[in-house]
Amino acid sequence: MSHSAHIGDRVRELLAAHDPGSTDRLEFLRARFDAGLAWVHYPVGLGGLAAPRELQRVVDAELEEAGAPDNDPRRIGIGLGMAAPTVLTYGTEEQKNRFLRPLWTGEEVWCQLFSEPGAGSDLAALGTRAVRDGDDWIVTGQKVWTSSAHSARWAILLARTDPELPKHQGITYFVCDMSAPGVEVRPLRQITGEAEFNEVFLTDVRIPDAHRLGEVGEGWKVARTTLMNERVAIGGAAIPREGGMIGIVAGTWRERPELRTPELHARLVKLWARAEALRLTGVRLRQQLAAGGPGPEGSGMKLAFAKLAQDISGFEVELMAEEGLRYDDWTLRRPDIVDFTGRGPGYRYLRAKGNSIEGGTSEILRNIIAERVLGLPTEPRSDAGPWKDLPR
Amino acid sequence: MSHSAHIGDRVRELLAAHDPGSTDRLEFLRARFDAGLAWVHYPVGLGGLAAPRELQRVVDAELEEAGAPDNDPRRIGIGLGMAAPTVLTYGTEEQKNRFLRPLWTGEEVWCQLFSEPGAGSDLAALGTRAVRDGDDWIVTGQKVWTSSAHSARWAILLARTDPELPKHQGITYFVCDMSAPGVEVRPLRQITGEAEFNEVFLTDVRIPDAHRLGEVGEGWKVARTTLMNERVAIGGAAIPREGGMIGIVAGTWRERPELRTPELHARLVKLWARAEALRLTGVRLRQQLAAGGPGPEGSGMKLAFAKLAQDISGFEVELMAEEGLRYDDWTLRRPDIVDFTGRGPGYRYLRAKGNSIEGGTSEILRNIIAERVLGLPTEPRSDAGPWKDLPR
Amino acid sequence: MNLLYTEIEEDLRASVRAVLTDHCPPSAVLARLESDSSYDASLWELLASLGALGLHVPEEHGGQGASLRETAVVLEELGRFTAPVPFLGSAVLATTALVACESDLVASLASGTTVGALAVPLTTAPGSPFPATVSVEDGLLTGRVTSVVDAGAASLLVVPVEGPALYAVRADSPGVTVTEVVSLDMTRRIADVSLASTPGVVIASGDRATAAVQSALRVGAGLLASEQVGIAEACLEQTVRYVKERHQFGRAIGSFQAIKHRLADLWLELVCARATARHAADVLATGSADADVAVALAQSECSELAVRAAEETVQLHGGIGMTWEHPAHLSLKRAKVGQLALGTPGEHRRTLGRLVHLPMDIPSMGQT
Amino acid sequence: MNLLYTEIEEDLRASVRAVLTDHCPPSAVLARLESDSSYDASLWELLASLGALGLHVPEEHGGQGASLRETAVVLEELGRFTAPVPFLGSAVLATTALVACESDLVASLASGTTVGALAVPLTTAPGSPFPATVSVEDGLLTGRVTSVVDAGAASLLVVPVEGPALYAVRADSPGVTVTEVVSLDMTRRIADVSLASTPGVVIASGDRATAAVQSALRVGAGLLASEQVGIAEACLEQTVRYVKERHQFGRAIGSFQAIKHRLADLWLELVCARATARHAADVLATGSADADVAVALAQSECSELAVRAAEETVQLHGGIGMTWEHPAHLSLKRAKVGQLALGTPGEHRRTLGRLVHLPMDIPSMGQT
Repeated sequence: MSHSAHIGDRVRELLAAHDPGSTDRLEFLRARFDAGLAWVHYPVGLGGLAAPRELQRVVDAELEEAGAPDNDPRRIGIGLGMAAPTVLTYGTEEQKNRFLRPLWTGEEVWCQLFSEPGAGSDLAALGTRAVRDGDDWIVTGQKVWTSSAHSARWAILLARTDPELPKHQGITYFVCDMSAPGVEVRPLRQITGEAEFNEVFLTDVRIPDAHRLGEVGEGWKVARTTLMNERVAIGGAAIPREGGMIGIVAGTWRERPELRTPELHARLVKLWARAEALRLTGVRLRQQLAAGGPGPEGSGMKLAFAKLAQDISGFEVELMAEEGLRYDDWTLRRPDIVDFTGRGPGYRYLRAKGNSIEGGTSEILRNIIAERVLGLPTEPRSDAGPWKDLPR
Repeated sequence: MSHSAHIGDRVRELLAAHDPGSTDRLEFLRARFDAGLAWVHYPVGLGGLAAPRELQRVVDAELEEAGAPDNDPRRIGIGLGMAAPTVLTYGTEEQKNRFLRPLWTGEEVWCQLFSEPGAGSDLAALGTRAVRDGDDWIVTGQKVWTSSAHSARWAILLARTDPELPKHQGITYFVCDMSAPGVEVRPLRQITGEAEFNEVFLTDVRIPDAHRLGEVGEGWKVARTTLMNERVAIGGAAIPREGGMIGIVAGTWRERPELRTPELHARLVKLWARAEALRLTGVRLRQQLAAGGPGPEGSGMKLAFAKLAQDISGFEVELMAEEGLRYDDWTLRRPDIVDFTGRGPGYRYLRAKGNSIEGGTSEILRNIIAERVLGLPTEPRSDAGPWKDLPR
Repeated sequence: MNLLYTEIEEDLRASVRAVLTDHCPPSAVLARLESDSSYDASLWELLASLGALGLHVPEEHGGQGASLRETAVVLEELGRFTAPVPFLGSAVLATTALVACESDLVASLASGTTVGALAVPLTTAPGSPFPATVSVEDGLLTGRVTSVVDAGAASLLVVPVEGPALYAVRADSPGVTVTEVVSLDMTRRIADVSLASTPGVVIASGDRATAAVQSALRVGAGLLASEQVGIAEACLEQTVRYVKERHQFGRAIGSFQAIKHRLADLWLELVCARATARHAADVLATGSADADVAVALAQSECSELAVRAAEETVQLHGGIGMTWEHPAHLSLKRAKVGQLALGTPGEHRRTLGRLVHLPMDIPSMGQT
Repeated sequence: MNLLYTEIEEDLRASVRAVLTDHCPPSAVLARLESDSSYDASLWELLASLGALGLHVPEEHGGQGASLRETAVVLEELGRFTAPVPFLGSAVLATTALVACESDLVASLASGTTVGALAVPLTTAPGSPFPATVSVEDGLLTGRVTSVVDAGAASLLVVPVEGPALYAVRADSPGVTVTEVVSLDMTRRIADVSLASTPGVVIASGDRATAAVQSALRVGAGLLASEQVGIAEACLEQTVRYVKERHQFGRAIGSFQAIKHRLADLWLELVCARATARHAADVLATGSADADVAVALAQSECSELAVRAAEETVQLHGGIGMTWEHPAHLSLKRAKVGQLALGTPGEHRRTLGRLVHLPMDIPSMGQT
C-alpha cells in the first residue's frame, strides 16, 4: 500500500474516532499526534509515520476541511521549527518521548536562549557559563532576543562548559526549564514601543545532565541543526502579486490621488517592480527546491526582503505626508504574534528596521553569500585562540 | 620693504627688460625663472624668491595682463606638481640646478614611473628592480599608467633595491632619462579609444647614481612627498554653479523638451542638487584651507567627484535616447591634455569610469577616510614580511 | 559667503553644548518619554538664559541682534541631543513670523517667558499657498489647524487667517482647544488646534501676513537643515564610537572593511550636507536673492542625510539599536519626521527644479 | 509557470556555449574591432547549423518549432560573450515580425541564409505608436529610418510603412542606402536606412502590420532581458575570478569585506533579475495576458542590472578594466546601449505603472 493511501486511511480513522465538532481541542491534537499525523515524516511513535515530508500538506488540508483544530503553529514556531528537529536529531529516547508530544500540541511552549549581549552575529562567542555539579549543571549568564520567554515552559540553551578551548568548542547544548529557580525574564522593549522579545537572566540555574542534548562540548554542532532549520523557515511561503507591504502602499496610491507627485510615482513603481521581482525570485526558488536543486538563492531572500521592506515602509511614511507625522500607539505591549504589515505606516517603518538584524544581520548574510556562494576568500581570522583570551 | 612690493618691482623689471610682445617665448620664460618669478615660494636661484606662496597669484595675474606667455602648465603638470617639489625637497644642489629650470620652462617634460601592473593601489608592492653596478644602477621592470611618457625627457622612478626587506623599505627613488637605451614606451589604449597613458618597459636601463633622489632604501619616504603633492592638486579650483558636467546636461534639458520625462526630471534635479552641494563643499574646503584649517574634507572630494561624474554621465547617455546609441570616434589618439567634459556623451560616460580608479581608487580613498578621519581600526596586516615572500 | 563657523558661533556652540551635555543626556530624554511632561521646561529656561531663543531677533525687539547663522548653530546642537524643547515651533517659526511683522510680541518669545507656535501643519512647505483654514467674523476666529508643531507647549499661537491675515491668539483664550496627538517623533510633538469664536489680535494683514508666513516657512526649512546636520553628525560619531568598541569574531567590528566604507561614505555625505546647511543659513542671514534655492537644496540634502545616518546607526548597532533603551531611535524618529517637515525632499527638489530653470512640463504627460 | 531552465534548454545552452567558447573568445571579439567586418559571419553559420536562429519559428516555416524560452537561452549565451552577430536584429526582431505575419520569408532567416533587420530605431519601446517614417507611392517606398540595429549586416529589411503596412525590402534594391554609424556598442552596430523609390513586397497591412511590429518590439524587449542576464552573469563571474587572483596588500582583493559585500549584493540582484527574465520568456512563450507586465518588469530590472554589473566589473578590475585590451568594455558598452534599446528602464516603468494601475495623473501637475 502506498504511503499516501495509508495516510488517507489514518486521517479517516482519526476523524471517525474523534469528531472535530465535539472533541476537546487538546484531546484531538493529542490523538492526532498519537495517530502519527502531527508531522508524518517523523518516526512512528513520535507523532509521525516515517512518510515523505510533502504528504503533510495533504493531511493538513484534509483535516482543515473536516474542521479539525490546528496547533496554532505561529504561536509555537520556535518549538516546531527549531527545538523539535534538534530534539529529534540529538535527543535520547527518553528526551524525545518526554518533549515532542506536548511541544507539538502546544501544551508546552518553547523558547530559544542562544544570543547574548556580547554574542550576536558572533553567536559562538557566547559566555553564559555551565559548570558541572554532580548530576546537574549550574548555569549563569544573560541571554537576549528571546521571544515567547514569558510564556515558555522550556528553552533550548547554549552555554559554555570549557572556556579554555577555542570558541566553537567548549559549548554544550541544554534544555532549560523556564520555571526553574534563577530564571528571570524581563521584557525587552523595542523602538516600536512593543516588547516582542525578552532578556533572560540566568543565576545559578540548575539543569539536570539528563536535559543535555548531544555530547558535552558538542553544542555548536547541535546548534547548527537548530539554526539550519531557522534559515529554511525564513524562506517563506508563496505570496500573490502585491502581497505584503507593497500591496498596502499600492492601495493607498490608488485611493488617495491627492498624495501623488511625479517623484513619488517613479519611486513607487520602482518599488513595485522590485517587490514583484523578489516575489518571482521566491517562486523560482521554490521551483528549484521542488526540483531538488540546492538553490543557493535562498541565502539571499532574507537579505533582499529586509531591504525591500525597509525601502517600501520608508517610502510609505513619506507618501502619507501629514499622517506620516503620527503614530498609532506607543503603549508597551507584549504581542504573541508579530505582524510586520499590521498597524500603521510608522509602525511598519520602525519594525522593518529589525528585518536586517534579527535572524542573521544583512552584513553576515552578505559574508555568507560571498564566501559560500561566490567562493571568495575568508578574512584573516582573529578569533582562533582560547575563548577566554578573545578581545571583547 | 614688504614681499609684495618687492615682487611688484621684480615683475615690472622683468617686463621692462623683456617685452612680452617682442621676446621669444622660451627666452621670456627663462628670464622669468631667473628673476625668481616662476614659483615665488621656491628659493632664490631656483626660480623663486622665498616669498609666501599666495603671492604667486599676483605675479601670474600681472604677467597675464601684460600679455606674457605662460609655461602651459597643463602640459607639464607632472613636472610641476610632482617632480619639482620632490627634487626641491630631496635633490642635491647639483640636481636642483640641473633639473628645475628646464622643468619649469617646459623645455623638458617629466613623467612618472611609479605604478606597475602588479602594484596599483598597493604601490609599495612594486617589483621593478634596480641593481647597483659601479656608479650606475641597472633597472629592469614594467611600469604602467604613465601619461606623457612619449614626450617626456625625464621620469621620476621608483625601483626596488632590496627585495629582502619589507615592501616599504628597500625602495629607492631615481630620476630616469627617458631617452636612455632600454626604455621602451608603448601607448596604452583605454575604453574611450584614446591612449592617454603608456606602458613603459625598462630593460637593463642604466641610471647613474647621481640621479638618485634621497638615500638608498628611502624611496618610499621620498615618494610620499610626490604623492602628497598629487593629492593637493586634485582638490581642484573654484567652479561656478553648473560648472562641469552638470551644466552640459542641464543645457540639454533646457534646449530639448522632447527628451523630458518625469522620471528623468526627478533624477536630473537630484543630480543637480548633488553637483551644487559638492560645489559648495569645495568652496567650504577652500575657505577652511585659507583659514589654516586642516580640512580632512579634502580626502573626500575626489571620491565624491568621481561618483557624481559617473552618475551624471550615465544619466546623460540615457537622456540622449537615440543619440546615446552613437559614439563620436573610436580612432586611437594620444591626447596631450585630457578634458573629461569634452567630446560627446558616450565619451564622457566612458571616461568618467576612470575617475574612481586613477590617482587612488575610491576603495582606497574610503579606507583613508575611515582610518585617518574617522579613526577606525586598520585591517589585520597580511604584508609585513619581506617583499620577496609576499603573495602576488 | 562664509560657509565656516565663526569664532562667535563656535563659542555659542560650546555654551549650548555644555548645557545640553549636563541637562539633556540621552538617559534624561528617554526617561522623559515615560513622563507626562513632553517638554523640558528647565532646559528651556537655561537656553533662554544663554540668549539662545532670540538670536536673530533685533535688539530693539528684545533679541540678541545676531543672525540666523547663530540660530542655525543652536539647532545643530539641539539636533545632536534630540532635545525636547519647542525651539522649532517657538524660536524659529513663530519668532520669524513675528519678526517679519515687526510685532512687539516677539520680545517675550526671545526672552523665553512665552512659548509660541505658528499654527500651520508641520508639513507645510515654503512656497505653499497661504494656509488659511481659520476664518474671522467680528474679530473672532474659528477653524482648525492640524499637526502644529510644539503647539502643546505654546501659550501664544500665531494663526494665519483667511484674508489673508496673521493673528496672535493666547492659548488660554475661550474656544481654544489644543489636542496633542501621538507623534512619531516623540521629542518634538505636534497637536491639532481648534478655535471656536476665539478672540485674537491682528498682527499683520494682506501681503505682509503672506510674507511673514512665507518667511517663517523658508527660514524654518532652511534652518531645519542645520538641525539635521547635527542629528547626522551625532549619529555618525556615536556609531564610530560603537564600532570601535564592539567586538565580534575577535575584532572590533569597525575594522571590517564593509563597515569602514559605509561610514566613510556617510561621513562624506555629511561633509557635503554641512556645506549646504551652512550656505542656507548664511544666505538667509544675509538676505540674498538665492535664498529659495539655498533652502530647497539644503533641506532636500540634509533631511535625507539625517534619515540615512539614523538608519545606519540602528543597523550598525545591531540588536541594541532596535531597543527602546538605546537613544538611536530618538534620532531615527526625529530624522524621519524631519523628512516630512516643512516640505519633503521631493517637494524641495521640485521647487529647486523650477527655480533653476529645469522645467518638467512635457507635452506627452497626459498619456501616462 | 516554469521559471527554471528545462533539460532541453540546458542542452541547448551547452551547445551554444561550446561554439562560442571556441569561436568567440574575448580576444577574437577584440581583434574584430580593428577589422573591417563588424560581424562574424562564420559564427553566424555555426549558430545556424545548431538551429539557434529559428528556435521560435514554427516548423512549417522552416524553424525548430520550439519557443521563445529557448531563444532566450541563446541570448543569455550571446550576452555572456558579447558575440558580434546580428541575432537581435535578425533572429529576434525581424523573425518575430515575420512570424506574426506568417510570412514565408522567415524560413531563410531561420536557416541563416538571409540576415534580416526590422527597420525601426533601436530605441523604439513596445507600445510606441507605429513607427511609419516611410511612405509608399505606386508600390515604391521612400523615407528614412535611423538607428536600425544590425541593418549593416542585413540583406532583407522588414520596413514599417505608413498605412500602416509592413514591407519586405531587399537591401540591394534600387534606392536603398544603409549607412553604418559609429555605435557606442561596438559589437552590435546600428545603421541609418534610406529608401528612395525602392520596390518592396507588402507582407502585412492594417492591424496585422501593427500587431506584427508590436509583437516584435515586445518580444525583443522581453528577450533582451535574457541577454542582459547573460551579460551580468559573465561580468560577475569574471570579476569574482579576478578578485580571487589579484593580490594587493598581501591578500587576494576578494578577501576584503567591502568587495565581498558588493559582489554579494550584485549576485543577489542577478538572482532576482534572472527570475524576471525567465518569467518574461515563459510568459511570451505561452502567450499569457500578463506578457506586457512581464516584459516591462524584466526589461527595466535586467537592463539596469547589466549596466551595474559591467560598471562594477570595470571598477573592481582597477586600471586594467579601463584598457581597450581587456574585454570589460565590451560588456559595458553592450549593457549601456541595452539600457536605451527597446525602451529605457524609465519608459518600461512608466508602462508598468499604467498596466498595474498605479496612475500618475496628478491634478496639480501643471503648476510645476
